[in-house]
Amino acid sequence: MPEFSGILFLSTSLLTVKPSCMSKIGVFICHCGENISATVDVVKVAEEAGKLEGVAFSTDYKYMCSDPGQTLIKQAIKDKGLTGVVVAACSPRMHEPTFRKACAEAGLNPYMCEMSNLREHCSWVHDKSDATTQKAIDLVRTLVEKVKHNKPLYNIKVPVTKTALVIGGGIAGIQASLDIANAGHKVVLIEKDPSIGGHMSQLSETFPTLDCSQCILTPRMVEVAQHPNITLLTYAELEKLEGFIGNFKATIRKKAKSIDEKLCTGCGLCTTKCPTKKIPSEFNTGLGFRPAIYVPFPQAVPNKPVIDKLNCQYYLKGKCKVCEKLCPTGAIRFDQEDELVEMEVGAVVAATGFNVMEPSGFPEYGYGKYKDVITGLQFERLASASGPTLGEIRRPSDGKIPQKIVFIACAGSRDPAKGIPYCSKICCMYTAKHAMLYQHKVHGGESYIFYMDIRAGGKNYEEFTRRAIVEDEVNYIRGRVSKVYEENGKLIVKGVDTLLNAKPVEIEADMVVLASAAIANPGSEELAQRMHISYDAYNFFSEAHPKLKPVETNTAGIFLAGACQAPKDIPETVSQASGAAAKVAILFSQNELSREPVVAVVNRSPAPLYSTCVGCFMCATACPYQAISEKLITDRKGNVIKRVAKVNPGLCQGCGTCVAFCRSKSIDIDGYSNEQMYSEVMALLNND
Amino acid sequence: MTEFEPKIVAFVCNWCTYAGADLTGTSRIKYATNVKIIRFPCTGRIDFMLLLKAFGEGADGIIVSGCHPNDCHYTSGNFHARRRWIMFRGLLDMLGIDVRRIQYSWVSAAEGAKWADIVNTTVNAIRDLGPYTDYAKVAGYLEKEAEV
Amino acid sequence: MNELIKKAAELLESNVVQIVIGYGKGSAERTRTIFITEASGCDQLIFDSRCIQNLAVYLTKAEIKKLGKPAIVAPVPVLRSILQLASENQLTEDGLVVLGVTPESTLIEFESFAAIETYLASHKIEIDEKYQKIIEGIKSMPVEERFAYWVKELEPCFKCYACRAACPLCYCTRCTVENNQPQWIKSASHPLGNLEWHVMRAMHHAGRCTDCDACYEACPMGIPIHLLTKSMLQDVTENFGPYGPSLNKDNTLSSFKPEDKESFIK
Amino acid sequence: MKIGFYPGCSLTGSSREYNESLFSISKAAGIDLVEITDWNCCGATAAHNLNKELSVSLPARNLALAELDEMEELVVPCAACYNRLLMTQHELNEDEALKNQIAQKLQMPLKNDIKILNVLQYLEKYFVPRLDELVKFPLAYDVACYYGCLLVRPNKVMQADRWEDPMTMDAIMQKLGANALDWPFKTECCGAGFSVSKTEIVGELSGKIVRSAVDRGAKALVVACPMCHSNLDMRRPAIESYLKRKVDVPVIYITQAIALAMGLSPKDAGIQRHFVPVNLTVNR
Repeated sequence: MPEFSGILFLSTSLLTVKPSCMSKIGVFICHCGENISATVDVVKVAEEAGKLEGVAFSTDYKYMCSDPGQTLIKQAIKDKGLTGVVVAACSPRMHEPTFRKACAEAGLNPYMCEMSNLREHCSWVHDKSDATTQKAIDLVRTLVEKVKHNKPLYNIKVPVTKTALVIGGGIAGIQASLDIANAGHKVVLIEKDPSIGGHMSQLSETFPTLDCSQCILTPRMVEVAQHPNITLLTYAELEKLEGFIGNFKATIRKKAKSIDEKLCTGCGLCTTKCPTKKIPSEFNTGLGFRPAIYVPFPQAVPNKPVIDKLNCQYYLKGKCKVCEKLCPTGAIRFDQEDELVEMEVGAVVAATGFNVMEPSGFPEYGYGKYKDVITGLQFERLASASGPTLGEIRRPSDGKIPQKIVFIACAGSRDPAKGIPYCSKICCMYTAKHAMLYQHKVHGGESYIFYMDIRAGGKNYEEFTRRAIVEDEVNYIRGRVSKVYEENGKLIVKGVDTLLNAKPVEIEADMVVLASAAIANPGSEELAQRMHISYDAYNFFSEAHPKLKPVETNTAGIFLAGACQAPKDIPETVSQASGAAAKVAILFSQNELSREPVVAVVNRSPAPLYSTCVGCFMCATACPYQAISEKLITDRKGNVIKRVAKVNPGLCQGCGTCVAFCRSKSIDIDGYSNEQMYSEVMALLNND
Repeated sequence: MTEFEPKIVAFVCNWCTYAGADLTGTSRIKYATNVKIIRFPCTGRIDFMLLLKAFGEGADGIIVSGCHPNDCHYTSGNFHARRRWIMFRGLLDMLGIDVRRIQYSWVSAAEGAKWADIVNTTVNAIRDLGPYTDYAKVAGYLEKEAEV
Repeated sequence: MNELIKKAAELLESNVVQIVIGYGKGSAERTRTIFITEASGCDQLIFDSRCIQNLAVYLTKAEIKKLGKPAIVAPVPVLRSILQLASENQLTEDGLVVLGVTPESTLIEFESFAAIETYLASHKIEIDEKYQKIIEGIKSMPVEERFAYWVKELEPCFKCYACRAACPLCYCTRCTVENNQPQWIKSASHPLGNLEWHVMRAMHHAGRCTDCDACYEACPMGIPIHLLTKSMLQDVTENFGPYGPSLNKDNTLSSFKPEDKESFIK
Repeated sequence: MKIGFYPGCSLTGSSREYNESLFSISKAAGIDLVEITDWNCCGATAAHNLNKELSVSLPARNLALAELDEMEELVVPCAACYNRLLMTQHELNEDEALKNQIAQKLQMPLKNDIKILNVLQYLEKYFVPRLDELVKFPLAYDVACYYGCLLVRPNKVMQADRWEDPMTMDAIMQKLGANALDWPFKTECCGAGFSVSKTEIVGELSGKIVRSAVDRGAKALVVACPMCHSNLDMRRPAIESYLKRKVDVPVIYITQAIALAMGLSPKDAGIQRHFVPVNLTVNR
């Protein structure tokens, strides 16, 4: 990890003594048109401010933020040789950057400028009175005293490693990787499964166009594999992530595939001869089987097998090795072990996707008990031309074509009793699609959809569901299903039709499909903790701002793409992935990053003390960013003299929790230092 | 004799309460002039010693306010602050320093009206309690004033 | 007792440690701290109920550290301090030999800090009923009366800082009272300065204090400052659950739980 | 061992056999059930439809009396009584002010922390661990365990094991040697209070329950609620007229099943009190 000793030294400079008699502060009172001057006697405030010790110049003006206003400030800085500036105007949250920039342009360090909030916190909330003017004077005095203790600060420069780590090889990760790679940057894409493709590769057709999912996806998968800027690591997971924006160090666990990938040609002979054949296929959601040495699906990328150690005869019993004997290139490696690879990356895109709720939490629907009650994802496999039935809709129990099928929307979703109060967003659309596909494939079949609401917001979505109802004659029943049970080989679906007199309905179905809720991937909580990003109550990753920062996380340099943030459909996932990629490209467009220098600093002093820090490291426990670590102070021979805390300015976000916690006041924070805050309190209360 | 006007300092975090107080302004909701705000990056930054100094310098009341639990811009500064306040409040109470004079609150950036309400109720409460003469005596203010 | 003397002598003789910190005979009936550097001096060691000084305070003192690796005679209060100091990174396992003594004066050797933690699990901090009553009494006074009580109690304080010097957990190289940029606490023994000093001292011990009473024992004016830390100890237990020093670094104030409860935040 | 006991009206009237069998098995297991002194109506369905305050005051009085009797646990066999008592305890614990107000009304202290057990919880705690020793004559036939609604809903308060497909009674029946059938009507509505006003609805709803059990080969329906029992047993004529066939499957209380398996006399279990005769041959 890069060291920032140079910066540390600058900001820990011990030359803090700055007698106020040497200060030359300029105070600029803004009328804000009449916004301030209507209730505050701005002339009097300027006059009183002018009397304060250390104030060299004080004036008022109609619009300080206007060009002439800013020129007034710049001119005063130059003419009077101001060492600090207080602009008393609106909220600093509004115009602090404006005035700091103006100061910088006039040659004054921007961090020597502070704002006093006379508008939002004074003129707008009080009536015109002496008390209001007095409060304004108090507020200005407080900031004048603060500025006296300000010191020049310099934005922190952080180098950028221009390689992105993309976690997850579904459509989100694929899109993000391709976009970043096409912008000319290196990408490492890791995927926990043996192939990229994710859930999209399992889908039959996609709404609202009914084009084949694999047909549009596989070219992109191949593009990823062949892209010169992308390093693809499948069967790999993130083990550890350290560091900070531009400078992460990622440790990747490459799980043992038991195959030498360089030698393997992907001929597939091993997979056809493996004696263990009856392992439920993950790709086919348990509706088909795969051998112990397997490629998850024919179009897999990379198209090379892995050995499933938990099911392989050799790993289980020490005997077999059929694949090894047969392999024409001798690529089987039973002794292969997991490998940990460390790499430096500048940005991370989390694109780990989602999962569907195992509807075992629904004894009333009989999933797991009745074979012909399946999930939507299983239906996708049944409807897929590459699926276990080659695209024919057949019952898992007896292979018969169901003549009557019931779809239950919101199986889990929007149901606080099942722990999922949110809407899974994709189910309305895919259920309509399922019913349509069924109607297209089973002529004369009857389909029913029990729904709560039809949520078809999206381009051509409403038209799509209408088509299902009008053209394909899918029966939509607005109501919930209370129970599914088997009687005489039929699945009896008991529900209610809440329209038309709220009648109870019973349907004798041949098959039931549950639109089971989209949930966070298992392990996403741990992954979030490993990356130090926050996650919500349902373990979906949290964006930095629900509206204005939907692809950023609260940890700078880590971005989100796809359903790991919340359930979403393909177009939305792809948009977000491209958004995340754009964010990464913006980050990588610079060689160095510049950050506000509001960071904590542990003091240093001359030998023999070196620092007043006694190294209790309680600040390190309190720090929300793991920004505090141990620093050993050594003599010339390398003997440790003292162990003290050290703040990594790249990680520190400037909350100051450590400062308030430090008993010996050995940590301070630039911009809100002990001296600054102390003098503010003193000044605010001493108005006589 | 004029009515007692309490001096009240508000220690607030930049991201929630300061922004909430900005919203009070933008919404033109009126409140008493007695409360003056000092901006901190986070409630986690608010040193208990500063509260003590405020009383020492003649404050009659104090408001401490930040982001609601789970809303902290820095994820956990307010949680740390809450523990610190729990302990500090207990200690002050043991010492007979009037804890009614410190109002703690969570005010988000969207709660402009709540901020006005906190200010007004606190000002009224402190007005009812009267000037903090007990503390001023210890701080030596009364003698100073007598000398003048 | 012989056991302790024998073990201490052995440690010095074999040069495993260079100094033994223990209790010896003081003037009149009192005991005092003794520092032994020669095996032959070990027979001065005593241990009985009069031995109440918290010897752990010496472990972080530069003057003692200079003398080499110490062995320390450690009854329960000292063990608590050692554990707390260890959790605050002030002690290392290989930098110290702990000669534990039970209330029955038998020697227990501790292989590790973890072993001390296990031992202390059955010696939880409990505030004397006598003190509980006093604290309750103070807390039941009207607020003005309580304030007056403390102002009066703190009045004799002349800031000798004996309380700080006696406390094993006051190991900072520069105390905040010595900080003059800004001058957090006025150095004169003015009533406000006294109050501020004692508030700060107590707050800095929140969730750390192991209730050894060394501060009170050291105070030449007999100010009951230990009541403040005891009251806070009660607060910790009440608000955050059972408390005792532990190797777990989650100190009361440097850690939190999202579900922490309070009743005073609007 | 002494445990508190709240009978409620049914156990002293229409479901006396529930009471008799519960006391018989408890006595045989050495457990002394002590009735709350001066207990009153739980409010049943009437109170909480009409008067909120009354609907909590009535159960609260029973809880306060149980506290005065120094009971730590309280067995409430009637599912409706259990539901009312537990709901009240929950509501008062959620609302401190209401609790104080009710306690004041009752002029009795109310800690409101007594552990309320329904019959299944009681059996699980005190019988299940000892069933191997207590069961003398295993019941070797297929049964359908019917839970109804009151023991499982609202789930947030009742905390039943799996409220859509509860298993506690099934597990007990398995332990008694019976084969508890997997059937879909465990928690379907029996018609409840329509028993009196609209018997034909009970005929239909309970009819479907009985039919499902019989069609799956059940030799008995097992219940733990007097309301369920009366609908499935006493309303058999209505059921038969809905099903248009004769159905003679008996309905027994879980406590009766245990009594039979323990080898207690059928009279002690109150078997003779049913409308649909019980002719279960125990493997003697």
